[in-house]
Amino acid sequence: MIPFSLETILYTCAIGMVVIGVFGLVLSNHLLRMVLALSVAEAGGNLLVVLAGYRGGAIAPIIGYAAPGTLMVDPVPQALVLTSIVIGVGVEALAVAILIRVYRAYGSLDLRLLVERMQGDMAKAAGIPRTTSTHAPAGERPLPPIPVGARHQPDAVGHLAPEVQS
Amino acid sequence: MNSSALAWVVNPALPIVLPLLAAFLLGPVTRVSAFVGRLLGPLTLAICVWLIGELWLAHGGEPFAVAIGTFAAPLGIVLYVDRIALLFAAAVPIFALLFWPWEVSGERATRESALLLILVASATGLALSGDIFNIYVFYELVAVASFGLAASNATGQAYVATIRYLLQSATGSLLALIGIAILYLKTGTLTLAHLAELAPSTLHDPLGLAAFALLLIGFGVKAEMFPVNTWVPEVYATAPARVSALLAGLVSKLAVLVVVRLLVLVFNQPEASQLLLVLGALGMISGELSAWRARDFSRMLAFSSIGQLGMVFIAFALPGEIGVLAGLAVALHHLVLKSGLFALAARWGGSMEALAGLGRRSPLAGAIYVLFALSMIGVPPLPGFWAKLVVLVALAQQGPLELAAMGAILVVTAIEANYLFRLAVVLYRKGGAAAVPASGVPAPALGAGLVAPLLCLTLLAATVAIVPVTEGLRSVARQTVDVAGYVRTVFPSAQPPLARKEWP
Amino acid sequence: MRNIASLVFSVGLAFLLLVIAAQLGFGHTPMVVGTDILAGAAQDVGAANIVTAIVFGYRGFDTLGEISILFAAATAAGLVLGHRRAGAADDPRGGLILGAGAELLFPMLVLVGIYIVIHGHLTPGGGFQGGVVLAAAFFVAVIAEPSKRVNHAAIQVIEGLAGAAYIVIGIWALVEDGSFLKPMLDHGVMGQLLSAGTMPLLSSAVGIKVGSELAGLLAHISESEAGEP
Amino acid sequence: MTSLDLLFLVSGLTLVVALVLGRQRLTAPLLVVLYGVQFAALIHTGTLFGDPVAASFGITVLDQPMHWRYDALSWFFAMITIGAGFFSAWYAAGVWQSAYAKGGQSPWLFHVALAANVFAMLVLLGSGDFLSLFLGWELVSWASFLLMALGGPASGRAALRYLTYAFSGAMAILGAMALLYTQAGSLEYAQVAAAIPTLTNTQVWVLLALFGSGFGVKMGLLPFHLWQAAAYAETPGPGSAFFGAISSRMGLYAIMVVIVAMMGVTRLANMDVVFALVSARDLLAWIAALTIILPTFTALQQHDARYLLAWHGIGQGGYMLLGLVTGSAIGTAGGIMHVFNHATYQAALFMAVMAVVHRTGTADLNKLGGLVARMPLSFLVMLFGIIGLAGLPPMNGFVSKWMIYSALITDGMPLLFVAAIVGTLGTILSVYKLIHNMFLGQLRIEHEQVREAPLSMLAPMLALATLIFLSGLVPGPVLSWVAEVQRVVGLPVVNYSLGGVIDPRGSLDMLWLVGILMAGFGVGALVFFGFGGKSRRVHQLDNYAGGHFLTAQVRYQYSDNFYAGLMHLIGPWYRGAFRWLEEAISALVDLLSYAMHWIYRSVQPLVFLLAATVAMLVWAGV
Amino acid sequence: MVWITLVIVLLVLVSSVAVLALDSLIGAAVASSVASLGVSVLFVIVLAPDVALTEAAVGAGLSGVVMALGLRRLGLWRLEGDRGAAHPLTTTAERLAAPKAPVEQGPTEGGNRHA
Repeated sequence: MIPFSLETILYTCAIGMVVIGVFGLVLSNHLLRMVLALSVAEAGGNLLVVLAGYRGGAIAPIIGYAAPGTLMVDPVPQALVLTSIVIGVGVEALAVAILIRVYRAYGSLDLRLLVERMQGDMAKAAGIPRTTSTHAPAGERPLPPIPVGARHQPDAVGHLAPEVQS
Repeated sequence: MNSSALAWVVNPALPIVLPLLAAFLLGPVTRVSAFVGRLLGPLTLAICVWLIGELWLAHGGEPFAVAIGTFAAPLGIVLYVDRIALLFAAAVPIFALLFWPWEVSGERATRESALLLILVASATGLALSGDIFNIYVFYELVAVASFGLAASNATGQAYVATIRYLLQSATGSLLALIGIAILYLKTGTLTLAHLAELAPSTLHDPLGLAAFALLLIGFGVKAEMFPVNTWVPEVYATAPARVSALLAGLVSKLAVLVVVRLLVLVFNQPEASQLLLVLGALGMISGELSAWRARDFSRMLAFSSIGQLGMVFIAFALPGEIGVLAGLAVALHHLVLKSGLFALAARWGGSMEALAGLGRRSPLAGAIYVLFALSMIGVPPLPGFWAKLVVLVALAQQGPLELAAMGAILVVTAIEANYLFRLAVVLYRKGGAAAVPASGVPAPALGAGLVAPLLCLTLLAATVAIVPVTEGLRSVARQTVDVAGYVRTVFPSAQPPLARKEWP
Repeated sequence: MRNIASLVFSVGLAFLLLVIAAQLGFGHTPMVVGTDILAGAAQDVGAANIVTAIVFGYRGFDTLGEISILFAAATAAGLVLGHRRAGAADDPRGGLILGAGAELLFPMLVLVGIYIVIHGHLTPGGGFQGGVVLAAAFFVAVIAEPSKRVNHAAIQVIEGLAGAAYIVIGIWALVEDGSFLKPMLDHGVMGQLLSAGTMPLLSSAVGIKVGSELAGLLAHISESEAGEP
Repeated sequence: MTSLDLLFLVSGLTLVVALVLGRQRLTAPLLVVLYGVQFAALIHTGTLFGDPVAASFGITVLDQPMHWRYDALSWFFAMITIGAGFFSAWYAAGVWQSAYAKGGQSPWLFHVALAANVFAMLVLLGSGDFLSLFLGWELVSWASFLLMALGGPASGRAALRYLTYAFSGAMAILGAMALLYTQAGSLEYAQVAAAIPTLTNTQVWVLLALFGSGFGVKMGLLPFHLWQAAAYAETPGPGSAFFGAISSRMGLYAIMVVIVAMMGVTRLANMDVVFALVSARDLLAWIAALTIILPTFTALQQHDARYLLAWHGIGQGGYMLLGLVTGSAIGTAGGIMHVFNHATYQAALFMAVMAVVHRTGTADLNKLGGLVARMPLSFLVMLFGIIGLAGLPPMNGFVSKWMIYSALITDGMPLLFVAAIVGTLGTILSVYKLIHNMFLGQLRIEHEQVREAPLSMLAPMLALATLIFLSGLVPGPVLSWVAEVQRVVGLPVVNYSLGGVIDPRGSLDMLWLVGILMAGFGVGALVFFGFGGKSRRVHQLDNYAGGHFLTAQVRYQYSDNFYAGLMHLIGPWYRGAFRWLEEAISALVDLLSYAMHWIYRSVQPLVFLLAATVAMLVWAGV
Repeated sequence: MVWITLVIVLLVLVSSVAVLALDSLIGAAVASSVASLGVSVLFVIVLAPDVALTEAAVGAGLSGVVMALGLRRLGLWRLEGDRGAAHPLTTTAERLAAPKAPVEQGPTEGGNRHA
């Protein structure tokens, strides 16, 4: 039985945020909303990491506020979370910057539409038909049907120069 | 390099921070003098190569650890230098020099160079760092730099591919962070050596495996591991070929190196290896089969690199020295090969049908492609054969699962041979359109033309000197699997520096 | 289909994470490294705020990577967004209240930011938080007066030099005492402003860098042409 | 510097010369001379009757030594290889290569490819352990690919198909090597041979299946034969003669080294399939028998002379394997000797066909006919060749086939004997179709001016024809080599005489046989020319029938749709006998790759990430 | 203490659900800012003042500003709901309510403009 304590609530909150964020990431079709969901999930993850260092009845890890020797919480996870928060915001800002260009290129942020357009453009840039890469094998089957017992094609001996004198 | 005046040069932190310094100063310096600004990056990379050489010479390849800021190992961050780390750390600046963006100019050049320098710094950090969270930070740094570089083609599809890559990578990193939190909650430390020490008592249980799974998902994104590698084909097809070369050749290998460190030091248990083996086999099969279907050169290369990395994972999943040896062989072979092939793709991007007759028009490129293809599918006496042989022999000595993986490797290689030489036959087909492939590929820079021949020469040199190469790799592998040596190097004192303290 | 699958998987993920958390045991985690840091931070670094001591002392290397990430993000954003075409539409300038608020807010925010930065080793806060506040200060002005341009050259130079300063301090320690980012200078009296050796320097370098980077980032986003393609 | 080094050196030198000087037209004769020098170097090794010779070089990678050595077996195959290379180069050296160049192709590439093939085969034949075996195997495969891909698009497709088959086979061999290494702890022939008796039958079955399919691909055994005919037939000019003569026999060499010598026929005979219906040896024997019958009857319905010969090449391989698996002295001797005989007449036949193609520009059996008066010498060569191919006296094919038949009968395998006879029946029918449609019957008006093949082509053809006849007349020398091979491989040694074999259960002396035959011919000739010699030579197009004058335009003698009734009879079951299997496999690959490709095109890949995470966590058992 | 925490946790969870559920992207952005503000309060509760300060400044302030700017740049700066941007969460609910909900003509009006 999980006790109804501060840690329980906080862990539930952190995990809930992570799961809600991931759920939004997976389910959403709108890129901006996916970015928002990502930031929510990251906040949950950070909370989880900070909780790793928390213990009841201690004080914040700052010397001078309480008598020396007072129990302090583990400062290391807090330092880690400082880093990861800043990382998160950096990635988020970069994502927004890219989103602006995506919107300017395709006029939409709907993932389904964008993937369609992107794959079409990739095929166009590569100079291959749009659909072949899924609906038809590349070139021939690995073992193309070969003229077993068929009449020989003219090109088979085309390179042999006929020397019929006249 | 024993003159005490310059003794401080022998420090693993320098090859990490110097590129960062150069990246920071690139903007201001370019404002002062554009010429110096253009030279700054390559110079820094050259200096990094020299520094890493000094690191090797100073200790003769023996492992040693350096604590940042004299904070002893478990408290602060420790850099661990051994042969495998130096091997990959040396590869980083060299390949960055090979794929330096010479052809770009102006503000773009400054920014791309800065991003590339940051990529170099963080990749070197991945190779050298001995602290799990520090590795996480460098991994994120690699990710952000690669986002910028992947989008640098400035086309719509490049942006879409990049944003999907970004979302996938960020989600993976979040899971990896949770994994690190689990590790810290169970052991209370972040130093790899300390984790290795505490692992047998604390981490060999379902929770430890869960942490490994989360970390694997996180680091697997860059390592092109099976379920999280869907970004690979679209990014490699839309990014500049030199960026694709770096991502496929270099960055993926460093992510693999991180996974290997974790597997060897911390999660040294059969279940973890099994997980890696299964994922690797799935990745290999899916990659090669999709590559058989791809119709343009760069996407074919992307899929085949997924397949090759699957084989790398299979190899590293094998226990003991032989596994690390096999994995190293395949990984280094793929590093050289895929970079060279992408260097060719700088010219050959686009539909394969458009490449008809290219082999007759430019014989050198055609010959290089054929040689790479031969080595890729493992034709003796090229190095690829030896790598594959080691993997197969190592697999054959294990249980039924490994035997199945061996069979998969054999079947998949036949398919690989089919699609690689289907292109070779096209290349040497008579006639063909004289037009260059119609794709947005910019003309290769003067440097790019030399890269493929250079790597081809490397391959041939390895073919000739196969015996010393294999012996060297074996010594590297032996050093890598020596967990006790790792711990001893980081904690010279006999007994563990810190006991596990429960909160009163 | 996708909805159902993702719903199922998300519920599964929630359940599994909860199980993991339950097995980890709430609040009874081992303090292996933390204890020693709490014990030794005062002597090792001499900062009252132990978190800052870790950020700039024990784990200064992570911090370096962190500011590099911000730098990389800013550079990448600049690379992606590129330069503003001449004559691209501006946003409507914020109203009178926002303008006046900006006039009023700017010096206060700058002061607060500087305070947070340089007191990082004593009180909660430090380079990042202060840097963010500084960036916000500059940015309020931009919001209030969108036609006002941020001087990117200056920002680039400032952030470059600030970042370089962090590394140079580290390398100086390396050359002097043979260890990168070793805290130099003497620790002084704990609790005073000028204590904890080089830490305030590192903190302010980070503060300036973060502030300028974020300002540049936001300016890039806000100056990019309006989204209507 | 042993004599083996010298052989490799000369062979490599040939390749280098072809590579560097090959663009000059005068280099071709030099190459022919160099092949002769290789032959001399091979003789100089003296490994046939002497002791094996090891090469002085060799490397050790990962504790696995690679070294090369020659013994009588290698000598026998190397002799055929160099001979085939010699005759092919000779044939190509003159008019053919200028015509080839006129066709827009590069003779240089042809000579390089030929020299590379010979070199690669010599390396393979010298293998002293499994690593060098695999190395040589791959070298041979890729050299053959090079020579096959030289032609037009058709040959490109055929070569790619060959490549897929050959590389799959190579992968099977590699897997077998890995398994073998785990059992024997080494890849040396000696250790492996010592370790194999300790293996369980199951393990040997697995090894047999992998090695057998790997080697069988190159040999063209069923069901791996589909690539061969097209690949060999589309190879330009004398290249197809070279391939038909020796290339696929490399598979036989490997089978002799690994399966016959190491596993041993008796071991195979003792390995029963479940319910002990057939043993592994019977399995091989029946595969060989099917390999004789099906391709031969497929050859029967070819319309292209080159395809017809190529299909026969597959069928004759079956005879060799059949002779080997009998395990008796005479049978194995017949199988091994058939390698030599087949090389001679197959090369001669291909050369004759190529001569006709050179003159008339087509190999289509429905567009030829009546060339006997135009190209009498080519006709003679083809006559000798088909007599040998059909296994009729007095040519050499008869000797080896007779030995195989007698072994089958005396060793109590009547069903296999019947199968072999059926195969020979098909052979006789189809070779008659070949020579009839090309040389006999009505001359085409457009071929009236056709002249005899140029001397540069005739000379090697005639030389080969002489060889066919002589080795049929006095098989003793060849049998002495075969006996040496048997001794090396560890088979019972055949007891031979100058004119044939001496066996209590029935000897064979070709000298007597040919003498009687010639006497019969002499009598017949005497009767024909002496008494009833009323014949008068008329022009070939000057024909009457029932008092009617037949103009050349009238096709009064049909050559196409040959054997219509027989085709109608056997048509349904040989058509694409195994193509169904191949199609199914490639369709499976297609389907799988479609599924895999779908993963990488999904709109929302994060679903996979989430699913994988959940799955892995569940698997971790939290 | 526990009850305060509980209230804040509920607030946080509700607002993070709102991030997915709200039609208006502005609303979603604001909701995410509120969520991270609540998280920063939770950080204070778990004795992490530095983290709390950072989360408040970065998570609530900065990322909110970034989002707002992004919305303006994207031309999505409008309060009424954006159907294309509407999260499947809500659209599924609507589909349950009214089967004829116009969900399936997927893309945003921007996409339509370019279709």
